[in-house]
Amino acid sequence: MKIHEYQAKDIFKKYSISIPNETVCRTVDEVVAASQEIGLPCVIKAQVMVGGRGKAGGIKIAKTDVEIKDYAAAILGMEIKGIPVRKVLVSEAVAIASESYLGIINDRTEKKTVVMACKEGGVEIEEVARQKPEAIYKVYADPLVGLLDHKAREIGLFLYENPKVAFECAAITLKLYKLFIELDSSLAEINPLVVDKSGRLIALDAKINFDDNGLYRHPDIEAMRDRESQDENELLARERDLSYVRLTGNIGCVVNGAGLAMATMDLVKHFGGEPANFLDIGGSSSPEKVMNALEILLKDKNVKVIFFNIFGGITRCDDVAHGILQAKKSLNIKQPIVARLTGTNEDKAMEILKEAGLIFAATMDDGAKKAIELLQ
Amino acid sequence: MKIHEYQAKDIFKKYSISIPNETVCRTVDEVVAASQEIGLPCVIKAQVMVGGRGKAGGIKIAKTDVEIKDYAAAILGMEIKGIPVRKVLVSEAVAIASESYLGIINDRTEKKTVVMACKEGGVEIEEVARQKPEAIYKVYADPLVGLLDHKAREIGLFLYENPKVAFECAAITLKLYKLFIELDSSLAEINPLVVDKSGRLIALDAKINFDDNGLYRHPDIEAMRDRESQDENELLARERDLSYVRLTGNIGCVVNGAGLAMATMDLVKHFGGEPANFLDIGGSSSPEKVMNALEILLKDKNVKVIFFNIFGGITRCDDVAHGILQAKKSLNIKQPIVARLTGTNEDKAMEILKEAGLIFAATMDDGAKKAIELLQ
Amino acid sequence: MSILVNNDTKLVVQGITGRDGSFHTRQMLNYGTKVVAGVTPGKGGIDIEGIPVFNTVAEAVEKTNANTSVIFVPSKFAVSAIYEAIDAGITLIVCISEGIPTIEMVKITAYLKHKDCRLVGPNSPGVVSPGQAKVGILPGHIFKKGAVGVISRSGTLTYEIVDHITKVGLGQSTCIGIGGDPIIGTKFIDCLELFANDNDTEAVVIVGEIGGRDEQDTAYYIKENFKKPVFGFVAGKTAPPDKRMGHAGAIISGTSGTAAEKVKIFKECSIKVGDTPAEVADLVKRAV
Amino acid sequence: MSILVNNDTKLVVQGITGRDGSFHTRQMLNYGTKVVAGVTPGKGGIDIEGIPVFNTVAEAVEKTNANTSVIFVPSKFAVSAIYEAIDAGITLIVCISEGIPTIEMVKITAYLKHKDCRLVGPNSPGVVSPGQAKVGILPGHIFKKGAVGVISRSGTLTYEIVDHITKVGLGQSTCIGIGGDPIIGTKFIDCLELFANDNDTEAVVIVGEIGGRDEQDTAYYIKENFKKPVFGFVAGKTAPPDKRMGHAGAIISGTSGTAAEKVKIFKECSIKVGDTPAEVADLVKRAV
Repeated sequence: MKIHEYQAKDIFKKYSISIPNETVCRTVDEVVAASQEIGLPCVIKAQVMVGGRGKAGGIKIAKTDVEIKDYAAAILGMEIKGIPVRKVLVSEAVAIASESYLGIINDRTEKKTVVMACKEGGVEIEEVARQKPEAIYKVYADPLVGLLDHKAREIGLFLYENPKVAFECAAITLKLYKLFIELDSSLAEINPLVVDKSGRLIALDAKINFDDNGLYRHPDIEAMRDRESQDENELLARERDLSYVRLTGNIGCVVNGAGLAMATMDLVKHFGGEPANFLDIGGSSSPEKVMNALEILLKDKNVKVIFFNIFGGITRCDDVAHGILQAKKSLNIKQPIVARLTGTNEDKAMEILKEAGLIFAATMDDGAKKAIELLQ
Repeated sequence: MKIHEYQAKDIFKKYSISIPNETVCRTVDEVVAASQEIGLPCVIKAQVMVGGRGKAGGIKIAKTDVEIKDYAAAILGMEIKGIPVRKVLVSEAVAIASESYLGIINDRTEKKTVVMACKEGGVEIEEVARQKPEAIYKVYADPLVGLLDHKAREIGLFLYENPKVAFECAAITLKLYKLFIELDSSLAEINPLVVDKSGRLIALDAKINFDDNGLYRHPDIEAMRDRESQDENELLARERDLSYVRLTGNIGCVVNGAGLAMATMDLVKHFGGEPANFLDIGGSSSPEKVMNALEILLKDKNVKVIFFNIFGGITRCDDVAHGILQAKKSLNIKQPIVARLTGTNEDKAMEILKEAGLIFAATMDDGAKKAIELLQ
Repeated sequence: MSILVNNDTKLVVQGITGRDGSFHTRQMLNYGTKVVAGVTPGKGGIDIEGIPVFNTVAEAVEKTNANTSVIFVPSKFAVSAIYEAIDAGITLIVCISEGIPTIEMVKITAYLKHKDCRLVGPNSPGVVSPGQAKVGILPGHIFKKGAVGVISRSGTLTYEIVDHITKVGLGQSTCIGIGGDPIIGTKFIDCLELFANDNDTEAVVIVGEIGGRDEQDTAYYIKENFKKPVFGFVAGKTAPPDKRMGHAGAIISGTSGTAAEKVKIFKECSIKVGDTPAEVADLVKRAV
Repeated sequence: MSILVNNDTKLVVQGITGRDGSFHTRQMLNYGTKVVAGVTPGKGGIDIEGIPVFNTVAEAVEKTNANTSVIFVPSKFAVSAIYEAIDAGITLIVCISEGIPTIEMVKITAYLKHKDCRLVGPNSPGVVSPGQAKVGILPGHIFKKGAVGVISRSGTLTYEIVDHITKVGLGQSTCIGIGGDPIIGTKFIDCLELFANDNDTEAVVIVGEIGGRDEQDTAYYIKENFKKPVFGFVAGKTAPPDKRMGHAGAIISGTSGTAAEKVKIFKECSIKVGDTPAEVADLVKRAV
């Protein structure tokens, strides 16, 4: 799960990581009031959960009251990568002496939490990792003892020559690590971490992502979820315990299992079609789950054909068949349905569906091809 | 450091470990008011930090208002092992179905935190350990991962057959462990842990000791120190960074180093004398520290002779000598002083002290013997 | 021979009294797996499908000599179940439960470091050595004894590919679902090390997906160290970046961990990659 | 031969810029110890007594091949200093600093378990192998090269006993102050295991005190395993129960950990016990 910069900064504040003086605003009037509170010049930053806000014109420095109004109106009216900007952060313009990068993730290969530092701030760290890996200094936390003080000092001494600043940075690193662990983060990033003209370290930007598997023990974090800016189908699927991701095609896919669901999308594409979505109905799927899945799927008006690809194991094909029958009745489905149901109770499923007007397929390949044909 | 039962129970409350309904009182009137609040019968328990309160008559169950007053007056007026009772805990009389023991310490031999459980409650656990070690069930916490849930369940299943009670006990064990670790305890004990008639687990008594080395990071715990019931000389020594323990003899010992200080006491005893105290002036001892030490020592009116036993290493004998000279002047010391000063700068010390009227000794043995002779 | 599970496997089912636990206990027994014990704290003393249930794994091991555990407990209790199995001296743990926070896996990995115990999963569909033992939820009927080792990050996609392999007339030595989480106990390379020494295994199929760089690391490892033919498949070619595709580990971060990158490196390391599940089976069939 | 420290000891002083650190660096250099580096974070680049100071132990090890560390930092930073030394690959750490919370020692012990590193202390006065190296704060002039190993829980009491041993005409192979805390890195038995294999050591003196059961365990160990003559002393015969006698570990709990109990078990295990420090030296003198 992702949260906005301003939310991440609220968390930073709780962990005593210094941030600029700033306020989140929803209207131009609020921006004007905030700028008067903070004093000019001010930075206005679009609060959207995608990268490249700066390039898209979503971050501006305003030096006058006129600029404040103009920029606020412009940014609050814009879309960035298709996402409308609903909030901006109005922030003091920090006098920057130097910028660097500080971030924490769980390293999948080493199976350890790793702190990464880079002397260049504001960079895309994955880009640096690919192009100039030697520019990134890494220290691993001991999984059981935690991030040891001397490891945090190493980070500080790598980034800053001045011992005072280096130790302040070490302290921030320990706080960021504490936050990362305590909140089940999957990414905690200060980018850039800046030294201001007075020698103080400030987190100018903040990004925190959370491990979905850990959210159950952080209701306060779950409550930060920005429902406004999320796809409504994805939200609905989440509520109904289904895994759904909207794509841009027209063949709606209903699959059991995440890997098979991806492979199904890929197969549709492989044979020349365009999948409309990723949709995993999960393991022990009841007829109700199939109903729910179809309801969500059909909210996407691009869907012209529905392709069921079920490999029964725990999932029983007859449950799926019942779900399809019920959905056909109650949801008034007009789109043709291609069904490939194999494994547990597939015979029963065929019996149930024999008069339902479905197009049956014996294999995945067959099903994908039939779905594509139906579009023409 | 030790705290009172009522203080330990306040901590239990913070960690959601169930305790009886109870109030701490300083006067008979407070006890009467508390008993009316709680309802009769009530238990009145003397709050002194020594064992054997029950045997000494410091715990009584009062069934009537008259008993409440009588017992309160009796207990608040008594001394237990020489310590005056200044506070009592007035507590609901829990209907007990069964009693057991639950305690946590750091095991010096295994170098791990150990949870100990015993099906008999209210016992002296060290006594059980000596007489019937098989009656104690032990589980060790992993030092880095902590007390794992299944280890806590083991404790619960050992103590109770009913799974519901066993799991409640496991939960209490985890809370007690959390408290133990977070507060730098050296002992956290629920003795007895009782099941009441309704099947609920309640900590009927509570004992928490703290690791002195950890106190610096728990100012809230340090603030619980009961200064009233501590020896004033020991408190004063603590403030002045000296290690002092009052004994009952008449030869005051001033030594550098804890081991040597104990050996000096032992030697005095060995040759037929009685040490008045343990006193370690520490490593790098300045003249001021020696002054402070003598000031504390002389508050003990039993002291008839003073025996300095200094083996100079980091401690410089000349510093000690200066301290003695200053103290003689400003404190008006009447008691004879036997001085054995050897090691770093011992010659200088002799020079400084040559006209101070001290009795010099070449060895510890010699010093101890001379100190004893002076008493006759 | 096979790897990980075989005729010597003595299985304890953690969470045997739950819906999934009891259902799959029956399935595993039907397959011929030696299920010797079940564990549900507080339910010790009862029987499930004729299998004795204990309060603790330690007790189950003591009474039945169980050496392998399969975990079916709800995600909130799965971490504790893993630690309990490790402490009880179990040497192979297959964790079917999903939803374990990543940081708990970081800790478990460290805890396992000096223990004689291997963890498969979490979020694993299980491990099957056809004709010997089935541990987990993989449907038994699709397997056939044979010489192809299968290692996969997913569940039903594994069935799909195994089914194709069986249908082209080949069989499997052992099939391992390593699980779809970002941090897992046993990775592709760990399985390959075992397959390298297994005489029954002549070829290996790796079923990967988007997210992380496990497939990439594995490809380089194979190029340097692994002598048997390896075939690959990667799911998620059409997955968009920064979206979790079901599995906690199946997420492209920016531009890294894409299927294209993985397929490219597989091919660079001379691993034949099937474009579709059916094609994978055909590639294997042609080679062996 | 000696144990723990010798002519190959290359010492890094952690906290070298502090008052105690710099003072004892001079003392150790005067004794002939090979002090090769100092560490104080943030002060890297300067010299103390001609010894280069680094920001980190890792850097000190890299530049000077230091293999032993002595820690003189304030107690609040001592835990971090120990971890840093371990991670830097130091094989012997002597921690002079005192006041480390017990629970931190529990953790450090576990962290050390699979590392090639030994910790002496905390709250140790140091280790001396006369004529070779002195690491810590023990006064050099009382030592004489010889064949008596000394292991002690205290500081100045060790000086007292060593002084007597020297004055009766004997010398020491190595003298180890193991520290007065309840949980310490190296215990009596650990030292005895090393002395057992040290040809230069003919007899061992153990200086114990009240608190815990280390002396008792050691006595039983000696009875079963240790072939060289051992002599004992126990301080605190007159100590009252439940009072901390200076050292964090010197506390009689109820009726356990008394000097009487320790002396009794020493004697049961045929370890001769001196009633006074002088007597210990006499006993050794008569035996060797």
